[in-house]
Amino acid sequence: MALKRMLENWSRLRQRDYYKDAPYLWGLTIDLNKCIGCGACVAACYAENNVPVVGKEHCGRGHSMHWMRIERYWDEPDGKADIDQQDASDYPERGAHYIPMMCQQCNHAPCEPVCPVAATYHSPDGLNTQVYNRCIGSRYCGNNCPYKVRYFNFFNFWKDLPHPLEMQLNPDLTVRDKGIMEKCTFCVQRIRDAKDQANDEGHPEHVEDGSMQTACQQSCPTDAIVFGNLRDPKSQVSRLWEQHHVVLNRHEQDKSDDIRGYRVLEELNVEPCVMYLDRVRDVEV
Amino acid sequence: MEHQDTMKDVAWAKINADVLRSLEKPRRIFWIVLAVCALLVLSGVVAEIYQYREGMGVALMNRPHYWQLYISNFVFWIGMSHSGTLLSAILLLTKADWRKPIYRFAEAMTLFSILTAAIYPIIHLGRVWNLYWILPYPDARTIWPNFRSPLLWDAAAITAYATSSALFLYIGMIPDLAICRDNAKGWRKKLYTALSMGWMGRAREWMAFRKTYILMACFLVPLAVSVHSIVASDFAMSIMPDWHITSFPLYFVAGALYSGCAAIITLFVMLRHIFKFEAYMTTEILDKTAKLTFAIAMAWNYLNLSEYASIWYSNDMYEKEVLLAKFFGPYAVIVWTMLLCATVAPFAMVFKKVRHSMWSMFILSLVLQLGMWLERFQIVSPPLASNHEPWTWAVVWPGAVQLIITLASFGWFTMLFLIFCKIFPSVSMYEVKEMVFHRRKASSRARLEDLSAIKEEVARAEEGLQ
Amino acid sequence: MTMSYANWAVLMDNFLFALYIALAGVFWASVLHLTNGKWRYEIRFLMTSATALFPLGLVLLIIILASGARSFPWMGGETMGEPLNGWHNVLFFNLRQVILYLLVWSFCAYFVKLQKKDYPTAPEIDRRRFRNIALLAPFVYVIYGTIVAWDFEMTQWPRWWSPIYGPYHFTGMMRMYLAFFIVALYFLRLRDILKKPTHDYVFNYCAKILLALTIIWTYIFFMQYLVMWYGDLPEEIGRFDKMMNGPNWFLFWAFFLLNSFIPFFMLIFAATRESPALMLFPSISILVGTFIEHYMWIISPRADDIDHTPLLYSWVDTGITLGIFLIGCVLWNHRMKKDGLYWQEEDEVKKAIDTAVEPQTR
Amino acid sequence: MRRRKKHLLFGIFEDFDSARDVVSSLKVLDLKEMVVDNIELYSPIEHPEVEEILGDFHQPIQRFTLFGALSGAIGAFLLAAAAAQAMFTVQPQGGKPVIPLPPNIVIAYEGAILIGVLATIAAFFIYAGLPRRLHKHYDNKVSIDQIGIEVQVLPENMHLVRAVFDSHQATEIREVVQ
Repeated sequence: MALKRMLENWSRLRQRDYYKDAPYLWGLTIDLNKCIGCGACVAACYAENNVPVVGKEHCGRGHSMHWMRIERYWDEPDGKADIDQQDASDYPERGAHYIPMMCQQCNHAPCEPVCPVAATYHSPDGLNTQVYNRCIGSRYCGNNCPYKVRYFNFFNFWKDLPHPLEMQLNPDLTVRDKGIMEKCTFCVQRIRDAKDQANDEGHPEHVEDGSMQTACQQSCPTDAIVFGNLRDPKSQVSRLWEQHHVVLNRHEQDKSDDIRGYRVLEELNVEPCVMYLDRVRDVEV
Repeated sequence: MEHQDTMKDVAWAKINADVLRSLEKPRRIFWIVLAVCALLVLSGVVAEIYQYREGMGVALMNRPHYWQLYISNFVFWIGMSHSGTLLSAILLLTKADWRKPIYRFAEAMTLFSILTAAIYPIIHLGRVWNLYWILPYPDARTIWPNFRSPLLWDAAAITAYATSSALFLYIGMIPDLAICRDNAKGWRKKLYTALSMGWMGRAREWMAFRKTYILMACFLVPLAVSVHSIVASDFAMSIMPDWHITSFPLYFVAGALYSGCAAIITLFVMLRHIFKFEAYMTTEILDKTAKLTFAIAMAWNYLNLSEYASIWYSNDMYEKEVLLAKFFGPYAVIVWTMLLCATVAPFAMVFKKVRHSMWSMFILSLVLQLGMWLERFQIVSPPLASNHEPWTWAVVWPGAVQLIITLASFGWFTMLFLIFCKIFPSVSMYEVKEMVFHRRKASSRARLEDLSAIKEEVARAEEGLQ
Repeated sequence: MTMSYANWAVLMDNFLFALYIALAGVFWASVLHLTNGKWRYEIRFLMTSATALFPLGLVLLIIILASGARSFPWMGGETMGEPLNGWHNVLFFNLRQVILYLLVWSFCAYFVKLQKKDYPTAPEIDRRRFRNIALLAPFVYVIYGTIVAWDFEMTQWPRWWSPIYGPYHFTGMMRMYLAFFIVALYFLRLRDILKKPTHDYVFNYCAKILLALTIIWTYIFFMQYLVMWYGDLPEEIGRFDKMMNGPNWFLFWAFFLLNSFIPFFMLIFAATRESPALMLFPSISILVGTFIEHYMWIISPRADDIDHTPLLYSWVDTGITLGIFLIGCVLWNHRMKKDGLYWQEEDEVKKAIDTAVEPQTR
Repeated sequence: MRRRKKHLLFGIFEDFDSARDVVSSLKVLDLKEMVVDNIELYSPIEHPEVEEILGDFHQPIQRFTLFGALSGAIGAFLLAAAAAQAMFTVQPQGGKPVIPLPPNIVIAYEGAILIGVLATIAAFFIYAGLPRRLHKHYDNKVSIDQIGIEVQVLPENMHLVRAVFDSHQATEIREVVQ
C-alpha cells in the first residue's frame, strides 16, 4: 500500500519545495534600530511558553533555556565585527549592538533531516516543528543549528518550581521533561488559536494580519518585532520584506547602502524566515 | 631465532597444545585484572544510573556542547573495531599469510569494541528509555524513524557491522572450536560441541568454508569502510564549520585503521608475553604490522594535514576561525598533543630497531592510541566551542560522570576480551597450521628450484637494462 | 583561430593527461617495487618510459599559464562574488607551477636513472638508493597531485573547496594511467616489437587494481557529493548543480557512468580480467570517462552557459588533442627505442630462436 | 522398513600426500571394479586441491550471496522510501525532497551487505551440511595433524579398499557399520 502510494506520489515527493502552495508562511521582522535591549520579549517568552527558569548556577553552566535571547555585540571603530570578546569593553562608550535571537524557522532547516526519529519536521505553514513526545534527545539538531537556538532539558526543571508558581504555567501548552529538545515555536498555540478563529469566521485560508501577535511582539515596548504571514502580500511583514529587498530562496540579499534588511547567516542557505533590519549607528549618519 | 621466525618447523600437535594451554586455568593476576575491570564497569553503571535519574546535565555538557566525550568515545571504539575485521579481510583477499596468527584476537577486538561503542549512543541519549524508537517497526500511529538522519545510517551500519563481524569471527572459529571440542571436558565440552556444530573437517565442509570466508571478506571490506564513513557522516553531514569536511569519511576510515593497528600491536605484545606465543607471534609479523601501521599513519597524516591546508587555501571565514581556535584556543593543548602523538611519533617506525623490539612497539602503540583518542576529542569539542554564533561560544571540559563512564568502557572492553581469551582460542590453530604447511612446502620447493629460479630472474632483469 | 573557454579547458585537460601519464608511471613503478610485486620486472621500464612526456607537459603548462584569464577566470577578476585570498596571486601561482613542475620532473628522471641500476645482482648500495627513492615517490605523487588538483581544478571556482578533492583527483589519475597502460601495452604487443615478453597475467593484475580503484573512485565521488548535498551550502553544491543542470548535464552522467558502473560491471567478471582484449573496454571507458570528468570540473563554474561537448563541437579541440597525442606518441616511441625496449636489428636472430622454441609464451 | 546399513571403512594417514595417493588409487579401483561409493576426506586444514581429486563440489554459495545482496538493497531502499512518506503526515525536512535519493542509497548499501552476509552464512550451513551430529567413528587425530579417509563400500568389497589403505601405510583402519 505504501509502495502504491509512493509510486503515485513519486514526482511530488521528489520536489524540494513541498509546501509552495500552502496559504501560510509565518515570518518575522525585527528592527534593530528600534531594539533597546530591554529584554521584555525574553520575559514574555518565558511566561507564555512555560520556559523553565533555571537559576544562576545552571545558567553559569550553560543550561539556560531562554527560547528568546538578547545577544550583545560591540563594534570596533572601523565597523568590523569584534571577534575577540576580551577587548570588547575597550569601546564601552559605543554601546552594545543588540540582536534578539530566537528560532529562525528556517525553510531549509539543517536541524530537521538529522533527527533520527523525525521529531522535528517542517509544518505546512512554514514552522520548524518540534514534537516533544517523539524526541529521544540525541541532540544532533542542536549541534547542527547554526544559530544555537535549540535548548535541551538537561534536568527536570519543572520539578523545581516552588508551590504556587505552577499556577502561572500557561495551560495552552505542556511543560517539558528532562532529556528533550525544545525551541521557539512562533507561539504556535496562538497561531492555532488564530487559525481556529479564522475558521469560525468563515475564511479558513486567511488569518487577518494583526489578529494575532507572538508573545515577544506583544510585549516589545518599541514595536521592533513584526509577525505575520509572508504568503499574504498585504501583511505588514510582507511589505517590510519587500521594502527591504529581502527575498526568499536567495542566499545573498541586496546589499545596497540604503537597504537595511538581512537574514542572519543566510549565506548558509538555510532560508530563515526572520528578517533583521540593520541598526544605523549614530557615527555613521 | 631467525629459523623460528619463518614458522615452517612447528609441529602441528604443538600448535594445538600451545593454544589450548592458553585456555586453561587462569593465573591469579587474571582474576585481579578481571576484578578491577568489573569494578570499573560497576562504577560506570553507577554513574549512568545517576545520570539517568538526574538528567544529562550531570555530565556537564551544555549548549553548545551538546556532544562530548560520549560521542568521541563512540568514534574511538568504532574506529578501534575497524582494524580487526577490515585488516583481516583485506589481508585475506590479498593473500598475505602473515595475518593468520594475529587475526583471531584482532577480530575479537573488533567485536568487543563494537559492543563497547554501541553502548555510547545509548548512554548519550536524553531519553534512553525510548531508544527503540529508532527501529523501523510498524506502528499503529504510522510513525517511522527518519532514514534521512546520519544517526539512523549509523544504527543501520552498526547493526550490519556487528552482525557481520560477529559472524565472520564465529565462522572463522568453527574449525578451532572443533579442536577445542575434541580436547575439552565438562561444561566446556558441551559449549564447544554446540558451537562447533559438528564440524569434522570433511572436504565439503572445508570447501564451503573457504568460499564463504572469502565471500564474507569481500563484503566486510566495503562494509567496514562504509561504517566509518557513516560515523564520519555524523559530523560531515552537518553544516558546522570544521565538521562539514568532505574528506571526513576517508579521514575517519584512515584514522580507524590507524588506531586499530596500534591496538593490534598492543594486544599482540601482551598476548605474546602472557600466553608465551613467541613461536607464532614472531618479530617478522610485528615488523609487517608496524610497516602497515606506518603506511596507514602516513595516509591519515596526509588527510589531516590536507584538511588544514585546504581550509587555509579556501580562506573560508568560519572554517578558518575554528582552525585557529583549535591551534591557539582553549583546546590547543589537546590538539598539539594529538599532533605530537599521532603525526610525529609514528616516524619512529622508520627505524628497523624500533619495529623489531617488543617494548618499543608496545610503548609506541600506546602513544599512538593516546593520540588517536585525543584526535576524536578534538574533532568533537573545539568546533562546538567556536561555532557560527559567537554569542554562544563556550569552553567546557567533560565532567566526572563522563570521565568515569569513559574509564568504565575501557574496563568493559578489557573484561570482555579477557573472558574471550579464556574461552576461545585467541590464535587460529588451523590457519597457523596452514601457514606452516604452505611455508614448509614452499621452502622445500624453493630448495629444488632455488638456483634455476634466481638465475632466470637475474637474466630477465638484466635483459631490460641494455 | 580563436580559442573559447571550452577550448582552453580541453587544452588543460590534455595537459593533465600528459602530466599524469608521465608522473603516474613512476608512481606505479615505485608502488610495485615497494610491495615487492614480482611481475614488475616485466613492465617497470615500460611504465617509466612514459616520463618522455614531461617536456610536452612543460610546453603545455607554459601555454596555459600564459593564457591567463582565458584558462583561469579568476585571473581576470571573476571571483564568484567574494574577494580572492592570498593564494590567488598570478605571479606566485605561475612561479609555483613552473618550479614544482621542474622539480617533479627532475625527481622522476632521477628515479628512472636509479631504476636502471636496480637488479638482483646489482651492488647493495645501488639497490638501497633506489629503494629509498622509491619510498619517496608516493609522497611526491600524492603531494604534487594534490597541488595540481587544487591549483588547476578546485581553484576554477575560487571559493569552492573540498579537502577530498586532492585524493579524488590523483586516485582517478593513477587509475587513468593504468587504463592507458593497458591499452598501450595491448597495441604494443599487437605490433610485436617489445623485446621483453609480457605475460597475460600482467593484464589480470592491472585489472584487479583497476577494479579496486574503480570502487575507490566511486566511493570518493559519492561521498563528496553526499556531504555537499546534505550540507546544502550554496557555494558547495552549486558547482554540482551547474554541472548537473547545465546544458552539459549528460556529460556529467556520462563521466559518472563511464568511470564507475561500466568498468565495475565489466571488471567484476573474471573473464574480463583474464582477457587482454576484453580489458580494452573498461580501460577505454575509464580513459574517456576521466577525460570528460576533468573537462567538466574545469568548466564547471560556467557549466550553466557553456554548451560544448569536447572533441565533437569544435575542430580546435580535436586538432589540439590529436596533435598532443601524436607528439606524445613520437616522444614516447623515441624514448622506448632509446631505452632499448624494442627489438633492435641484432636481436632479430635471438627473437627468431625464441619464437621457434616458445611460440605462445605471451 | 529397515534402513539398509551403511558399511564404511575409515583409515587414518600421516600426511596429505599419502591421502592423495590413496584417493587416486581408490579412483582407479572404482573405474575397474565399481566398488567405491562415497569417499569422504577429513583433514585438519584446508586443501584446495581436494576438488581436483574428489571431483567438483556443487556449492553455488555465491548465488545466495548475490540474491541476498540484491534483495537486501531493494528491500532497504523501499523501506526507507516508504517510511519517509508513510508517516502519519508526510514530513518534508530541511528543504529536501521527502524521498531523497542519496541517503536512501546509503541505507540500500547497508541493507545489501547485511542480507548478503546472512544469505551467505545460510548457504554455508546448507552446503557444508552443518549443523550435524558427529560421526561415531570420528577421530580426534583428524583435528590435530592426520588425514582421515572414509569410504562407503559393500561388505564383500571391503578387503579391496583395505588393501589400498594398507599399501599406503595407514596408521589406523576401522570398519564401521551404521
